[in-house]
Amino acid sequence: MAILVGDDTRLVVQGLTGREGSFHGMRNKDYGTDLVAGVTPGKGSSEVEGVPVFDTVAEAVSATGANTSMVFVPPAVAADAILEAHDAGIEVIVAITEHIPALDMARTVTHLRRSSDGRATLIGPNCPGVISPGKANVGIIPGEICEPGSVGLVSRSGTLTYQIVHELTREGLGQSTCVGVGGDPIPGSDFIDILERFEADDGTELVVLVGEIGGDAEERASRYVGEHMTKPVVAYIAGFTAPPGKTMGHAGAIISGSAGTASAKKVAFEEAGIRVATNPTEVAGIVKETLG
Amino acid sequence: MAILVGDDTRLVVQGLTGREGSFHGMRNKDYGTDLVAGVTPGKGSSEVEGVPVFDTVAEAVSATGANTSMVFVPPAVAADAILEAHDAGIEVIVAITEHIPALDMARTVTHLRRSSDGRATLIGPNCPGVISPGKANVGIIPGEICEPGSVGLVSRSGTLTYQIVHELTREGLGQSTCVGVGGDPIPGSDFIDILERFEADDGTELVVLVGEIGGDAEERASRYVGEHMTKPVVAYIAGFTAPPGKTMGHAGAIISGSAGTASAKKVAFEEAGIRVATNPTEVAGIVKETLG
Amino acid sequence: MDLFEYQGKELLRKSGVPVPEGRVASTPEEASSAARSLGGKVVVKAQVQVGGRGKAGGIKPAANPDEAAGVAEQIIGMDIKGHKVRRVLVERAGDIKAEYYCSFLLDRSQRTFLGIMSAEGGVEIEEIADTAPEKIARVHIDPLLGMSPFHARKLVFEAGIDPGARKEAIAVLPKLYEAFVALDASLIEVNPLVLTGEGRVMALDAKVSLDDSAAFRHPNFDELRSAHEISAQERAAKEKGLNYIKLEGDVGIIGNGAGLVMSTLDVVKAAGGEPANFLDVGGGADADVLSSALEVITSDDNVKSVLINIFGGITRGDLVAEGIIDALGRLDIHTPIVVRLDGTNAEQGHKMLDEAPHEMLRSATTMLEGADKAVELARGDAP
Amino acid sequence: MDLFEYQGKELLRKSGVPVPEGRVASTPEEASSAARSLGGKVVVKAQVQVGGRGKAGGIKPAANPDEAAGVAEQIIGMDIKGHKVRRVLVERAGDIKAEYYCSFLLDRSQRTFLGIMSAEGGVEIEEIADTAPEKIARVHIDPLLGMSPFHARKLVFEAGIDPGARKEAIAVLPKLYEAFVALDASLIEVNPLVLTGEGRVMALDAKVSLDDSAAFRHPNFDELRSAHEISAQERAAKEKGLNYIKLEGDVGIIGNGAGLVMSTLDVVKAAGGEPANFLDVGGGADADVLSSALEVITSDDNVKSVLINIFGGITRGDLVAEGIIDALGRLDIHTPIVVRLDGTNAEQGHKMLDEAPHEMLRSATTMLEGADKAVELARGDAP
Repeated sequence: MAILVGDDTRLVVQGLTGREGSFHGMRNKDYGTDLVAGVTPGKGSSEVEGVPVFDTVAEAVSATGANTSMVFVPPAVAADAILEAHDAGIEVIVAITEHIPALDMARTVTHLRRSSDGRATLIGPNCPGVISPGKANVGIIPGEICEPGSVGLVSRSGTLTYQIVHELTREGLGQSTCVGVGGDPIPGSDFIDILERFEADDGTELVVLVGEIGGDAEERASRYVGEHMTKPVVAYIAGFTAPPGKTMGHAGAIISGSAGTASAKKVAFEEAGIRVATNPTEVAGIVKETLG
Repeated sequence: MAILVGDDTRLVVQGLTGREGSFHGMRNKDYGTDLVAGVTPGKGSSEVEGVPVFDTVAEAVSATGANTSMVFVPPAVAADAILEAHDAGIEVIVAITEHIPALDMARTVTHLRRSSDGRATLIGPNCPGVISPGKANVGIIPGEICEPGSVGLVSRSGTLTYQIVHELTREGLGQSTCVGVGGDPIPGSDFIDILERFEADDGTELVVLVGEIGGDAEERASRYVGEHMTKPVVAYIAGFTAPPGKTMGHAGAIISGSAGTASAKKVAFEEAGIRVATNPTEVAGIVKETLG
Repeated sequence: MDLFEYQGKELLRKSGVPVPEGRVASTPEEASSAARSLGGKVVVKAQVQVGGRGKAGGIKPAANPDEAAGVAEQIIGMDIKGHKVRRVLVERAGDIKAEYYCSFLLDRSQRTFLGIMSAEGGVEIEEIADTAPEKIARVHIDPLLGMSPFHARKLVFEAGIDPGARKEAIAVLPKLYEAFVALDASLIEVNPLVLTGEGRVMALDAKVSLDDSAAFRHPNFDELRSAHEISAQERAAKEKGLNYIKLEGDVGIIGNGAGLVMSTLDVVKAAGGEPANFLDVGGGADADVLSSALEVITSDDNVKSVLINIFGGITRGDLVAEGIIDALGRLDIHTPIVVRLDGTNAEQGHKMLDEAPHEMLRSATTMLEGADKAVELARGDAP
Repeated sequence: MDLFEYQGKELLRKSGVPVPEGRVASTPEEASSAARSLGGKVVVKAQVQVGGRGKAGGIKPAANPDEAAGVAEQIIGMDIKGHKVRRVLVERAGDIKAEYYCSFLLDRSQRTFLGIMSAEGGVEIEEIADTAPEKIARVHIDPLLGMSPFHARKLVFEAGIDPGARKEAIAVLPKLYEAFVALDASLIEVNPLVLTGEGRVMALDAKVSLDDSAAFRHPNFDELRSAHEISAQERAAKEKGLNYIKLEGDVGIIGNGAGLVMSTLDVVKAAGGEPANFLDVGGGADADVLSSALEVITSDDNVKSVLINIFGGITRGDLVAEGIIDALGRLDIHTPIVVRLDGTNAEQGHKMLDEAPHEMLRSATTMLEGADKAVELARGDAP
């Protein structure tokens, strides 16, 4: 099994007619994802390599039964695109777009979490997407570095995720699903949301959690793991060398005072009985050891 | 038993230091309601006839364990008062204030219904309140016209409620709880919310529903009764003589097109198997007959 | 409060919604000068709050200022379905390629806002709803989230608006919604929203209803209201803070609370009478208010009898009695008045009335009895 | 983007938040003329983005324009904790009766906004949190609902603000929140918010951080940013759209994605090296970006070796190789460069690099191997 995306995924790409939208949309399709539609307002009734394009997500859903959306539109209109997908009844929204203003996401995430008429799960924004190897790939994670298996992976980072997946695959440790939740200050889903799903997923035996400096998502996740998870979790955190107070790329990767440092997160994980790897290669080693 | 207010009610009055707030607050106290606090910003540490006054609802809750609030503040600040009560963890908010702008209520009710951190039930605004005869009175319904018993009453109207309660009492038909949900276009609770509670309440044998022209709350209630209620419901609707298109006092009492007329509501009730009285006196007669 | 077309359009213009250029005129001379200042062809439109103006001859084109004066002469003073035309709106005439419908309103059953759009404009939305419901696009707008661009796109694409009008329509709809919220409107209906020959999208008509409860934060509400004509009784009632609506019958009615008053109307009707009015003195009415209410009702020559039906809650029976006694002393009243009083301090009120007997005063112990008595009195049967 | 005090205050003033009158000066003459235009006593404040200005002598009173020039002379050019003072803010001095703390920020863990207030102003909030946590009032503000008056009351009453300052504080807080939202701020911290002798409440200091992602809707962000001084490398990187931060070590680092770059820094450190920088080329970097990145890094004299660690996703290995080859051809590079390339089109990239040999170029097959090599090279050990 897998979480979030899989054999039942029917994908609509918001922004399919754009350069990156079409490139990655088609890569997802080539991977085997059931890409059923694209949405670009004003380009309804056209096609991108045989995939029908609609003016609105609602039309795409009603015409194709799309249940998953990938958002690949510019940051100024991305929050609107997410809200549109939610309004149209999409179940899983994967927002790749980065640099969406935090205010837009605060409003959007609040609406999605509260709205009674929707049941959408938002992954991202500013994330590499979700891949269930061998089943479906929604996002920009290179499919060729993954292998089907039983390791679940959740990460706030993009390329660091690839690095770790690559190390796992090289050690013969396939993945059930790899989820990039994104590094923004207000993500649609956080570690806990994904850990819950992995815990409930029959196809996942162990979870790799890849953290970053800034915020307290790792600290909260460690408490959750300690209290609610039966499956083993292996963690990796980047940013031990980051000087306090410096922004390291992600809006989320800001060290604020004593909390949020890599060391504080490491301590939190270890207190919850989670082993923390010191580099991406070691992650695979610990996973192998843990799975026996 | 009873619903919404009763022996466990610990009441805080928002606006207790005002003329009407103190008059009705004290009347509620005299009735036997456990009036534990008042709130008026800037008047903290004072008292109204022995009842301590606080600056904020949060303080009142933490000092007195108040769980129910009566809102008796001017319309311009009433939505804020309701939001404050909700934020402070109050469970039942009874808003008496009339003429609150519909936009304020649309925002407030949406927030209350969605917010994950609150569990407040809002009754009103523009309502006479809630009385569980012999237990507690929160609002302006004259306690002396009520008697304890097993008839539940829910109404969009104020004085019409008194009239009907009066007729019931005169016929020896006591009430479990009488709830005025208010006549505003966007009430915090509607008929269905209250019917659900009466259906679940051991102390209620029959429900009297008092409707008005305008909107479709009665039509929706009739469907709910038909599908979900096991207890008998007797209805009364005012406004058969209202000329179409005229506003009859309540913002809610506007006839829009064919729907919303008293006749349309009567038909809906009768289709759901609910008997509809032609005047307030007849209500008591039908209730008596139904209860046998 | 329902606004006149010219008032609604002025507010929409200020909110950035394109509307045709126009001037209000209450005389043919003003209409002519308005036409001159607008230059070229104009349309002269009766300002009445009732549908079907066009068919009734209340909307006419004029090719020049003289013609404008001529048609204004015809239209001003017209009676359209009982509404007297006091003003016309003189608007620059334009080339219209398509007419659409759109509106924003409060959806009570969903407790949220609703946007409606149709490519079939210019006719009543109820008619479209009857004949071609599939042509109506609807979108719910969460009051906290507000209107997002996708809501506008959804309305425009689902309604099947012409491609040439889409972009502008998508830009105009959020402005209408913003106006709806900023004005505390309960309805903004633009019918038709038009696509002009130059490819512009604009509001050719506008029906705007404002939420009276929000008047405290809109200093302009009073001015807008001053343009409305109401009956002498309604004006007097308004000034005294009474909620009064004149009806056609002869039994005057005073009560407290809209529901009880409506119920009283029903009961009077069931007793064979015809209510002369709806008058709600509201919650917590004092002697002064009651006295004023009686003054308003008895100044209506149609009224043959009055039924006062009060169930005290906030309203106190003693104050009601005081008001009645005051009115009877102050005014020369020859209309029989039936008083039914229950609730807070009702006994005290009854006692006060008993102690101040007046030949026009009757009492009733129940609402039904009160209705019967009032109806008999209106018929001339002395009970 | 963190603003200077004078920038933040100017924005707050425009949002209706009372701030002392003041002028910016970059020379003693300007300071003197600012003091003259303000009249009377002033305070001259160093404009640097670091705490503890006062203790460092960066804030001084002046009784007249001449004194203002004198203290400005002392302050301008000062080095405060590594920050050179280029400007001072000359402000009208006032009588201060009490100092409070308040701020609005994003609460990541609750995914909402947070308002914080304390009656203990003028010191760092972390210090209050340590010594007297009960003196800090907090209120969560739902991003959709926004700030309601009760939020302000709750902060003011819970924090125990002096009765004389309550009313104004309750009025000022919503303006600060509105500014927070309208400016797309991630933090607005007013410390201290003061009660003056005249009973006014005003922001005596202001720390405002803006959300760079929202720059597209704030045309003024660019101008605000222009006041910031950054290193030559940082400026060059900025111009090329690179996310570059200079550090103290000698191993230059280029990677794609903040997480991978941070991880690379950690791994270099673990291998015994000291990173010279953080440089993230971002997602989908092309040849040009890679070439620019190499130019920025190699222009730093401290850099003894460079590690390029790319895991292709959106970023394509062939374009990375093209950028490296371009930089090596275009620039006179004498710093050894270790390239580790995986993911999208990595093989093609490796092939391209093999076909364009350069004496400074080394390759690594894993991230750990790359780190080891780069560290050895920085030490002067030729691997």
